Amino acid sequence: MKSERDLGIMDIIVNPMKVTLKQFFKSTFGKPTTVMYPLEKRAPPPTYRGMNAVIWDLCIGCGICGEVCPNKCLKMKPVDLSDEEQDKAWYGSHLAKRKSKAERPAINFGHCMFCGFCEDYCPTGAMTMTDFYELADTTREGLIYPARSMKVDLEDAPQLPLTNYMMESPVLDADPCIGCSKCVDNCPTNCIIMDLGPQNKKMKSGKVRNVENPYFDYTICIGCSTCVKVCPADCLHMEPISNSSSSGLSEEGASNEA
Amino acid sequence: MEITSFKQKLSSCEGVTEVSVIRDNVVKLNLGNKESKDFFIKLREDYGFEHCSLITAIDNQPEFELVYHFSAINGSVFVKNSPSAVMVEVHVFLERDTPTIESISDLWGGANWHEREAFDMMGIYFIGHPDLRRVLLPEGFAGHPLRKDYVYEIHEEEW
Amino acid sequence: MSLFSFCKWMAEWTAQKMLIPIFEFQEGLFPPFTNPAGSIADWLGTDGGITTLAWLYAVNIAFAVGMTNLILVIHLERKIAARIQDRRGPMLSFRSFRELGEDLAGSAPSWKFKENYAGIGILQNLADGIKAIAKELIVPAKADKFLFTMGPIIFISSSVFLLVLFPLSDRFAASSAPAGLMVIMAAFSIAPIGVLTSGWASNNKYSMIGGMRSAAQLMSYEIPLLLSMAGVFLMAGSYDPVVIVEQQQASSWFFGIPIWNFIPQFIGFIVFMICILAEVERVPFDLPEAEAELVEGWTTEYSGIRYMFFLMAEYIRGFAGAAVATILFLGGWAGPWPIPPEIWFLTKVYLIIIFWIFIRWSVPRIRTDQILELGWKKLLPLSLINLLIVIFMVEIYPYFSEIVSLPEVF
Amino acid sequence: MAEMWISMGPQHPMTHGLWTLKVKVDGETIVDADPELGYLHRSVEKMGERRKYFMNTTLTDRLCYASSTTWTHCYVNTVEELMKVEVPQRAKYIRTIMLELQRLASHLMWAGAYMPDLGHITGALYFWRDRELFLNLLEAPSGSRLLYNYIRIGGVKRDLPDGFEAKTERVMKLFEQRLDEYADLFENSKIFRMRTEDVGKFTASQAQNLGITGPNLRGCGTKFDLRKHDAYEIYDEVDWDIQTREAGPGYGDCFSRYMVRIDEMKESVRIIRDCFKKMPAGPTLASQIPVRAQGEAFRRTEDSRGEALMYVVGDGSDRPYRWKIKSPMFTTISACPHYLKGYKVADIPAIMGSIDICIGETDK
Repeated sequence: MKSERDLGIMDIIVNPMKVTLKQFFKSTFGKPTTVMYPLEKRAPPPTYRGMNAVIWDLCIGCGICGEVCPNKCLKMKPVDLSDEEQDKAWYGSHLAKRKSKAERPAINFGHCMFCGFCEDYCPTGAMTMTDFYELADTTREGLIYPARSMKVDLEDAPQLPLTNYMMESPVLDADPCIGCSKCVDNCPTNCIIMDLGPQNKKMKSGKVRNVENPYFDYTICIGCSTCVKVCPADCLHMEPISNSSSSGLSEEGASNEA
Repeated sequence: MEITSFKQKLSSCEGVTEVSVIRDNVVKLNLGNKESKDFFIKLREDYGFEHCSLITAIDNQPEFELVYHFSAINGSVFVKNSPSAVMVEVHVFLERDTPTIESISDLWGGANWHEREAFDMMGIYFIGHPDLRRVLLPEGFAGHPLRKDYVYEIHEEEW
Repeated sequence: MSLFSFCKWMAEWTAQKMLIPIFEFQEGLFPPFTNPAGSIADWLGTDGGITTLAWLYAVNIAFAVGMTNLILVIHLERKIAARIQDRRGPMLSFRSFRELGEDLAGSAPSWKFKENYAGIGILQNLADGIKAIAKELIVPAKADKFLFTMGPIIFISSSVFLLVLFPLSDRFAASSAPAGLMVIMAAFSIAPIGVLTSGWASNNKYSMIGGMRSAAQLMSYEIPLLLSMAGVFLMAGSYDPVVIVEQQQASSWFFGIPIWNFIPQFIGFIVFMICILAEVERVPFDLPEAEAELVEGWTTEYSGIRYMFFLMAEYIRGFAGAAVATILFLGGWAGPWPIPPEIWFLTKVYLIIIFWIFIRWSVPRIRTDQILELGWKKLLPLSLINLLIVIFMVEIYPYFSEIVSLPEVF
Repeated sequence: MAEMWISMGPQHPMTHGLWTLKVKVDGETIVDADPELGYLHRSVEKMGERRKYFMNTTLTDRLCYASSTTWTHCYVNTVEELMKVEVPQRAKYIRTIMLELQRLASHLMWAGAYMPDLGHITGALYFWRDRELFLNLLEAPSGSRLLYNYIRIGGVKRDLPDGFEAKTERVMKLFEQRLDEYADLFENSKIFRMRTEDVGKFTASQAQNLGITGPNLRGCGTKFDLRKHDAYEIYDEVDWDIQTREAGPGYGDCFSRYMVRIDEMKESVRIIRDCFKKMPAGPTLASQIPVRAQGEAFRRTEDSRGEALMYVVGDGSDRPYRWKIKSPMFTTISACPHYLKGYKVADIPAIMGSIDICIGETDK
């Protein structure tokens, strides 16, 4: 809406050139804006989403990071934990003992788009993103980082309360449950116990007996839905039950960064 | 025209059912396929809906649903005490065997490519469209990929 | 001592000391196969042989000086453009070359004169040259292969020809034709043929439009260009650069400062500067290669060293254009004594080039119809007015001042 | 010269992306044009049907790399309407600030891309230099420079970092100073005016019918801005005006579109200042965010390029049943024969650049 001024003969060359001339002197005698890249680098902010790193002491192997990855570039791979790592492992230690091998995330950076969901949805804060970004490689295979190369050790990794960022927890449909306790075996947080079911059931063989049913401790359930996946009788499903009143996606995750 | 009186006027139109106001400035209605063209002409000429925002095709299995969004930019229909521009959401249901409807690209120039896209992605035929070709997919592409029964291959790289 | 007499002395010296013994030795080795036109050693002993050799030297020296200036101009353009745009420009080329050398040699050399070698960017031109030479020369399948190859050759040869035509001072000149400036302008106007040839032969619509635009632009700007030059020729009464510069230096003095041509012929100077800018196709007149709409104009289909030729030739033409402007309007090599005239000349040329660089990075490009309108409707009448003023100054006023004894102004 | 078809694109400096503009020229005058799309089609809508609601923000980020926050916000806004999530007040303010910063960055990106179209490389670097300042601001809370993934369903990812307001104020002050400085270089430059005035003209009624929205519509005198006319977030609470150009002899040409965007940038600075003044304390994310949704919802927001509309249908699962994106550039490009005819070949980049094309959002 502003009316531009009428242009004169000075506006053909001279007035534009005044601007460039001023900038010329400014950047000749001052410092130009650009940085000489390989020699100088700009500092990324503390929130920067660069290459991932996993604090193994905190990782419980729940697989949520692989679950929420939109590109499916993150997979849980079985690894051999040394005794020391076994001792230091937090929640997942029991799982590591129970299963033949513990699982830790491995990332294919060729597919990764650094959206940061794995970091935000990690229930323990084990998955972090560093400010390292020079990941270029000459081969595709070089961009696949196995689980052990993602490992970082942190002296005092804070063991925060488990948070359910998935906003859902498993619920039992008691009828078809056969009491196999597979869910208990695979739960990464030990939030399931088997106890007597609500009523007796009639078995195929004709006997009537009380089948053990799983009971969930929703305060430490992280909503990874591993139990739903392993259930042989399809008696579990996810429902919007969350263990924390405030969901705050990743307030802690940011301060956790290595 | 105020939006409530506009709603009443719309409900008296031919082929219009289930008129309701969702949100303070949006009128939603269902429209029969046969009466669609007359209604759209009326919408543009009488009520001043100058702008066709979007044409969405939905595969509701089995039938198709077309959702038209129109908006009144010049304020011929308005909300009282609010600067909000009024929109109309028109739902038209099409049969799966004959997914055809009359084109509105002669009324709204902006609807031209939306119709082409609906044809491209969902296979809906617009009668009277001047240039009904694929717009995003290449010529000679088989099938209409946003239909729910479109069979595609999930490619996952092993690593 | 002039360049030519220096070359003649050098030619005599080299002929006596090196060339004649070598040819005599060669002829002694193979007596039956002597040159049918006569012995080269004998010919080098004559005056004609020495003169020919001296010309060769002179041309080579002028060429070397021109090419050195070319590299400097390109580097200057890059650096100034970078500073205008708040960048640094080429800074790490020495470092890259050194790293390349380390890779090839397998070990790092021990010497080191600067931490990280940051800031030495002048080798960027060398790197670009190597890159251009290493690239494949692609000829489009449906192109006219002969004309496609001839286009860059015509363009670069006519441009390199320019380098030896203008003198750096009255003593430093490889050519001293009396019609010097006319020859320079003739060499300037060969280029449209090369442009049109390569634009047509590429068999590409962008190239063709670019070539057509270029031809139209160069032709329509040649007329006001020559008309604005005519004023200077009238004043000096000669086409010879040396005479023109002497005339400017000898013309009316203003508190001890000579009034060069750009003051009495200010209109002509402006017209000439605009026209020469269009002639060398720099922004805002670089329509033929307007990269936004025509990709690269008539150079679209060229790759490798051929494309490099076009780029080089443009800078050579820019340099030559600035030199012509200096000779015609800015007093050539004239300047106060302690600094040698060659340096004065180059200083003026570089000032004009820097001015052009600033224009190039300060204004957008104008449109084809606008450029032609400007040429035919504005510049042509202006150059004619300038010519009339000069005719009045040089011919009519002196004529009447003799009759009615007017005071001597011009 | 006889008439001939020139195919500009898919790889052409004019296109600003990947698309083909076939123009029929008579000499240098354009007689007809035929745009072709689809070179950048990534089937975002189909991909979205296979991903959970929250994951789709990564796709919307990538709809347009120059303006990713506005697109993510449009999607998130729609899904919030579908799921009936109440967004905390502070989150709304933060969103508005981020949206306006993104609009500034997007307009600067456009201005920078437009200058080389006119043959003015310095302009590109000047505007992109200023864009870097805003990218730094956007990077500070979100952690990424281009694709932020900052706005989430129910709020924003995290609160603004300490000292963000002071930093923003510093940048905005510098930016305003520079815009005034640039006036001599661009809008007051004679050659710039020669290239942009009376070129690529369309009238307001034409534009409305052809589906041209956003700054391009405001450039021909229509006072229509969805931030006011379909108010979302807290645009109805802060002080700002819609920027248009008055209808006149040079209405709806490239120059008026340029000036509308420049004025809009100044207006965005004003909005951000006002937001900081009025911002309350509180949480930045809703306490309960559902995962599944049933029903249908649509929202339209003012993208940097015009009207962005998203329509989401949920079937009760955690993935959208149908997700439709309306891109403002899709209709604007479809109308390009209307405003290209009669101008010169050299005007094509000037016209197509001035409408601010983004092929990423157009091809989806």
